[in-house]
Amino acid sequence: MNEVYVVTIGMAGLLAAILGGALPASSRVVAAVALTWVSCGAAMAAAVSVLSSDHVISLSTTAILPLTGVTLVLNQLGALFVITISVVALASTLYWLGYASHGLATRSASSAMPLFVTSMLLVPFAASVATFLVLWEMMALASLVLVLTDQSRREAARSAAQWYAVMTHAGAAAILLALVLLSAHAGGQTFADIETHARHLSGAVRGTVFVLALLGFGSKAGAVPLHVWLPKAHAEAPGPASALMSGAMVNLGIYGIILVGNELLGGGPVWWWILISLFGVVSAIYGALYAATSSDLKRLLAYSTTDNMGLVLIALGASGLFAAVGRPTTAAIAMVAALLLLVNHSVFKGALFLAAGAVQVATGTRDLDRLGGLMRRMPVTGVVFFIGALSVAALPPFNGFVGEWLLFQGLLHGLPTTNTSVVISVAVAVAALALTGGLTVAAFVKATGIGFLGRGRSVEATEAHEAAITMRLGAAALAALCVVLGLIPMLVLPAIERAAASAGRVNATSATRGWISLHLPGLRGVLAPSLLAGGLAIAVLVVIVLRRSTHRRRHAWPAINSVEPWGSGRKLQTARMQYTATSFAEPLQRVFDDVIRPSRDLDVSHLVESRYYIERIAYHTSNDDVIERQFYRPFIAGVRWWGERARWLQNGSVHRYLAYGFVALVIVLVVVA
Amino acid sequence: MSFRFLFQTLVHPRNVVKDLGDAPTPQHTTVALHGSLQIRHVDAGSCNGCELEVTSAFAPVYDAERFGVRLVASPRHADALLVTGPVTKNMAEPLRKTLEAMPEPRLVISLGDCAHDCGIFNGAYGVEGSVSDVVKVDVHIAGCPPRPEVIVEALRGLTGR
Amino acid sequence: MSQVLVAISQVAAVCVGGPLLLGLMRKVRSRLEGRVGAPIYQPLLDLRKLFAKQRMRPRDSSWVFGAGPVVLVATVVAVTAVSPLATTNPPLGQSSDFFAVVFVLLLGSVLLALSALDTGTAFGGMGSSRSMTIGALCEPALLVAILAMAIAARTSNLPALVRVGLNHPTVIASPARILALASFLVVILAESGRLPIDNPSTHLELTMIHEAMVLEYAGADLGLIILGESMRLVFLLGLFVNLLVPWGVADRPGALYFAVGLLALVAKVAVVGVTIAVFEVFTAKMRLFRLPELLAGGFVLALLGAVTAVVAR
Amino acid sequence: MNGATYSSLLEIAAGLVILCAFVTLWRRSLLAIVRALAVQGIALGVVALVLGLHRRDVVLIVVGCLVVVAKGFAIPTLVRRVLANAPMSRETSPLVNVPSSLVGAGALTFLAYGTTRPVVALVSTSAGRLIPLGVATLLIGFFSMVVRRKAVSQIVGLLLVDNGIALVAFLATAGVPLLVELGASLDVLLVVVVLRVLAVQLWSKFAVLDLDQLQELHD
Repeated sequence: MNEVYVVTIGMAGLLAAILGGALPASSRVVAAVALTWVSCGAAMAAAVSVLSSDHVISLSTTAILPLTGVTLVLNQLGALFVITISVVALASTLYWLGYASHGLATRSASSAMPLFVTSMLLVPFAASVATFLVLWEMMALASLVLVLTDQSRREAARSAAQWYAVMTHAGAAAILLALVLLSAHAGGQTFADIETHARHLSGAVRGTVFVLALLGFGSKAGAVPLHVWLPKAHAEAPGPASALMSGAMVNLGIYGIILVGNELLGGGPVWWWILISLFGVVSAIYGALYAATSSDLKRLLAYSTTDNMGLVLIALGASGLFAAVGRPTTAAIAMVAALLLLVNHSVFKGALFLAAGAVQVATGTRDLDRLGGLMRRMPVTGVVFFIGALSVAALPPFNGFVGEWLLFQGLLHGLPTTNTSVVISVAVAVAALALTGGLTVAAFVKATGIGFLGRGRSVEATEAHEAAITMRLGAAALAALCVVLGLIPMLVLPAIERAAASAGRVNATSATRGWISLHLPGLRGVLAPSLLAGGLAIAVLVVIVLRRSTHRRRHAWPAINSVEPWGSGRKLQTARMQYTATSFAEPLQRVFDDVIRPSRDLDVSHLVESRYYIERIAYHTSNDDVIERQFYRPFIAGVRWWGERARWLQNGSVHRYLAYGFVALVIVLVVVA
Repeated sequence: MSFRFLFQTLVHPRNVVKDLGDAPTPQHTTVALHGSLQIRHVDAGSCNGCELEVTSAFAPVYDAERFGVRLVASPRHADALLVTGPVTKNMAEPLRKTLEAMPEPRLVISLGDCAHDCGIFNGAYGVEGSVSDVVKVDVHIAGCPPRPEVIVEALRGLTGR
Repeated sequence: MSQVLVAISQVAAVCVGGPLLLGLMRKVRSRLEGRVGAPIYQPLLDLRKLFAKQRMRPRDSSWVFGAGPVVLVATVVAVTAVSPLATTNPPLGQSSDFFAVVFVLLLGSVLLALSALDTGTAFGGMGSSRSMTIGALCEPALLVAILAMAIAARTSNLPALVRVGLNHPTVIASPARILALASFLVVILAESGRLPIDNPSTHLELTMIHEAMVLEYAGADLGLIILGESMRLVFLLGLFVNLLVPWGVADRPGALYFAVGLLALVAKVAVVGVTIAVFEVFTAKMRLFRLPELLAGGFVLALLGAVTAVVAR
Repeated sequence: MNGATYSSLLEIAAGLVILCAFVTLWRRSLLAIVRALAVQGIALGVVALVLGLHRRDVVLIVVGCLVVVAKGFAIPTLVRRVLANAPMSRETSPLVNVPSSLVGAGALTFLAYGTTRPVVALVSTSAGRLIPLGVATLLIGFFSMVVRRKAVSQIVGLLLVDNGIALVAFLATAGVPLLVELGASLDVLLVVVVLRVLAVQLWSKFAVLDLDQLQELHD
């Protein structure tokens, strides 16, 4: 049975990629999507069978990769990731059917998309260093092709792809180094070998491996300061691809950290987890801050991904810290919270990116300052975005809330310990969490309110049309899942607990209990999301009925009058007078001026006749990523300077090249001698 | 500020014209206001004499608020539109818009002689006409400017208190 | 059955008490300004009239505009039903969690901010932006304050937090609780748009925060918003007083205890309300960009509370 | 005085000390800052008094009374006199803005908490657990001397440091010897007097009390 699953996933994916590249334009997307679905279905079946039983799927063959062979094992942790990825992939590929006509039906895209999905599905299966690295690289390359889809139309896409390529390969190099170091010291390249030997390694080796892996995987997960590629690539990738990248691929960054930190190395000293928490704190605040001040819809979503991964890292770090100081119950809760946050994030961020993609297709812009009024023009997309926004803002009764509640409970019950460093880092984490929460709410009120409500700020927005039916279906499916998981998180909690137990070596299988209300055994904390939502629904109904009943039929006027908005009686009132995303974020931006350091240009030109009359005022403000500006750009400039210096080495003269070879040979000989 | 003063003002308000007589019989019975009247004030071109008296009617001495009358910031929140002055050409359109922006049931109160017949501004080049030329007036409060007692009296006639 | 009655009577009390508290605070204010002032029940009269009036909506608004007021009231009603206001044993008391309550209330604020943006006017956007800014800065203070109290009580369950105060008065006198509650009070004032954060009786649009968001509402919608906001104020103040001076709240079943608890709640909230009103008369509104100082202060108070909670254990 | 009352009184008084330290960073009006300082002095005295009553230590009670008089009333009055000469008694533009310095002070509190952990473990009385608050007060005092511009703020910072040291001393041991505490307080008093004289001189010469502007004397 094991072989059937794995072979189906791989073969269907491969076939989809081939057909996507070979078939004519009319049928290639449909064929690719259908086969990708087969692949996803098989993956889900495999994952469900692993999660519902105690044994793992394992398979190894030497037929595919020369020298090392392929080793595939799916444990409970991997299974959780596989399910999450396939859910997002199913929705995104369905959406792709409708999106394809907007520039995503090219041979390269139709071939890369199934390849991307399949490699993501298979990464959690990988159980040897070589297999893992090959699949990881496949995933990176396929997604790179997808980011490049729009490059002919937009310069920004090319630059984003460049950043992505460099960062992802730097990350891959770190991962490669970490895994190779590990396998060299452990004396075996399958994960099972490593796992048995890793605990006997010296602290220095383990620490080095951990830090390298954290850097490599952290960059994939968008942890600050390795995040710079993420807001570019996720924003520039076409709709379904950015949903897959933000909803599924970043998960694998976290998977990698758990894989190396918890599974392969089997946990570690306190400083590891403090480091993770620190990454998390910085990412969460930084991401939330930029999401709150960004006025590009998809860039905002991408920064929010960084923010959410920060929360996951905080939860992971807290779990490790609690485990290290001997508090298994809270460690388990924090681990479950981390995975729940991750799963929820995939669902709502997938929905949000799909909705944003639909907006981009309908209006041709992602600039919030040019959008508005889309809730009426694109009702389904609008509602999807609305639900996604409330979910990411962690508002009940949507799914984001449950994860944050669990995390708060874990931190609250874990906080009073005697270990000072734990107390301090957890307290800092709580403060960061709280700050992030408020900023995220502001960011998504802005995105929803400016983008979808009010009146359209440009012709494109006022003439937008609802997306194709498959696009709506794909996005709506994920939005529906947001609601379902918000009301009944117990649907996934058992699976998550099993995964957490397999990952964290903690007894997480009974971290939470209950069907209608969520109990934390051993601790006093209960949450009843469905009852809460039920009460809310009843209250809403009662209020609506009351409001309706106030209108008497004898009244000579209609119950509700649709009028021009009140503009203090002024004669001209246009949509441009509304607040824009930039103005909405201005107060927050001003509060955090010292952190973001936006650049502002105010250019006033006076009339020639008199300085007291102004001819034109130009105000320009931009808040590009401060880390990119302060660290990466100077670094790149430095590298470029050295590059320029090094050019004289290479002037095309054959003699000079031969001379280099000769000098090198001599040096080698001297060294050897 | 002493606590004694604080207590005294809390219990016995001073400076107030206490007795403004019994509540007059309601003048306008078509609208059920139930003792609550929110007013949006529009100055359609007044000399500001009426504004002074309106301010005075809501200030401590006359305190129209104790009869359930309040000035509000948006016509959406208002039951009555209080217009002062002759309607100038520039204010005619905003006045209409303000009335349109009010929810039913709504009233228009014109205040002061100018609002009624343009007063000394009658026939001036910038004047469009009296308030009733622009919107339908329900209640008129006469005077140039009307005394605060008269204003309060008229408003009490509307709230019925 | 009795639990349903408890829920209904708590909601009814807050529903009537909200407007009355508003009237009381206005009365105190007028008296201190040397006026007689409207009767305390005036807001109830206003509401009765508003509910009989026509509703209005801007031409280009969507369903969100109509949903805002409804959700605002519904969220307050939902949390009022399950919170320990008059009794420490409210319905679903097990799952009446402080974090959950705060996030449900936040849902109401968010919907209101969204519906203000839905009006398509400059003022709506301005109010929404400002209130979201303040909300974003309040949130850290609020959550850390809750955490500080929850650490000391070892749970974030609301009835348990109140009961801890009843059973161990020293918990209330601990710096953790006091600091956290001080921070909570700052947040309450900020979230319900009172001075010195926001002036609820301003007529000048450019100085508005909360009022700017509701400029577009008329009739029953406006009534719902006024009702919801005042209910939220009473609810939050009720929580505040029960965490500060829990005495009087019904700690055992029985209609008599419940009635006493309700009376005690009314008295306590009234005292706090009058105090706030007196304070407001002598305070000027802060500049918008000075607010971060106040809220950062609130945050630091809460953080200190959390630190002392951990230190004291 | 039973155990619970004792420890909660102690906690409140110590909490008040650090709270006042925060208030000095929070408020801009120098008068309000000095008022906070006075409250802090009284709270510090109360800490000593409570400890003294609890341990039935007459010397400590005397010290407590002296602290209340000196730090709650004498020193603040002197500082207020300095202010009486300065018309603009507001800390208008500190080097670090108010929200950031508040958050910074919060971080310093954490730092104090972290670094004093071994000491706390050593003392192991209910008073000893509050030592971090004293250290935090000290750090905040230093911090406020660094980021504030006005001469009075600098004095306040110094006094905060002194109060922090005193709090730690009270909490950590059975009480500082009377002489030491008096000596320290006298030192501070002396400094205040000197600064006051200096401030008066400054004011009469340059009509500013802003230390940054003293740099110009350098040229």
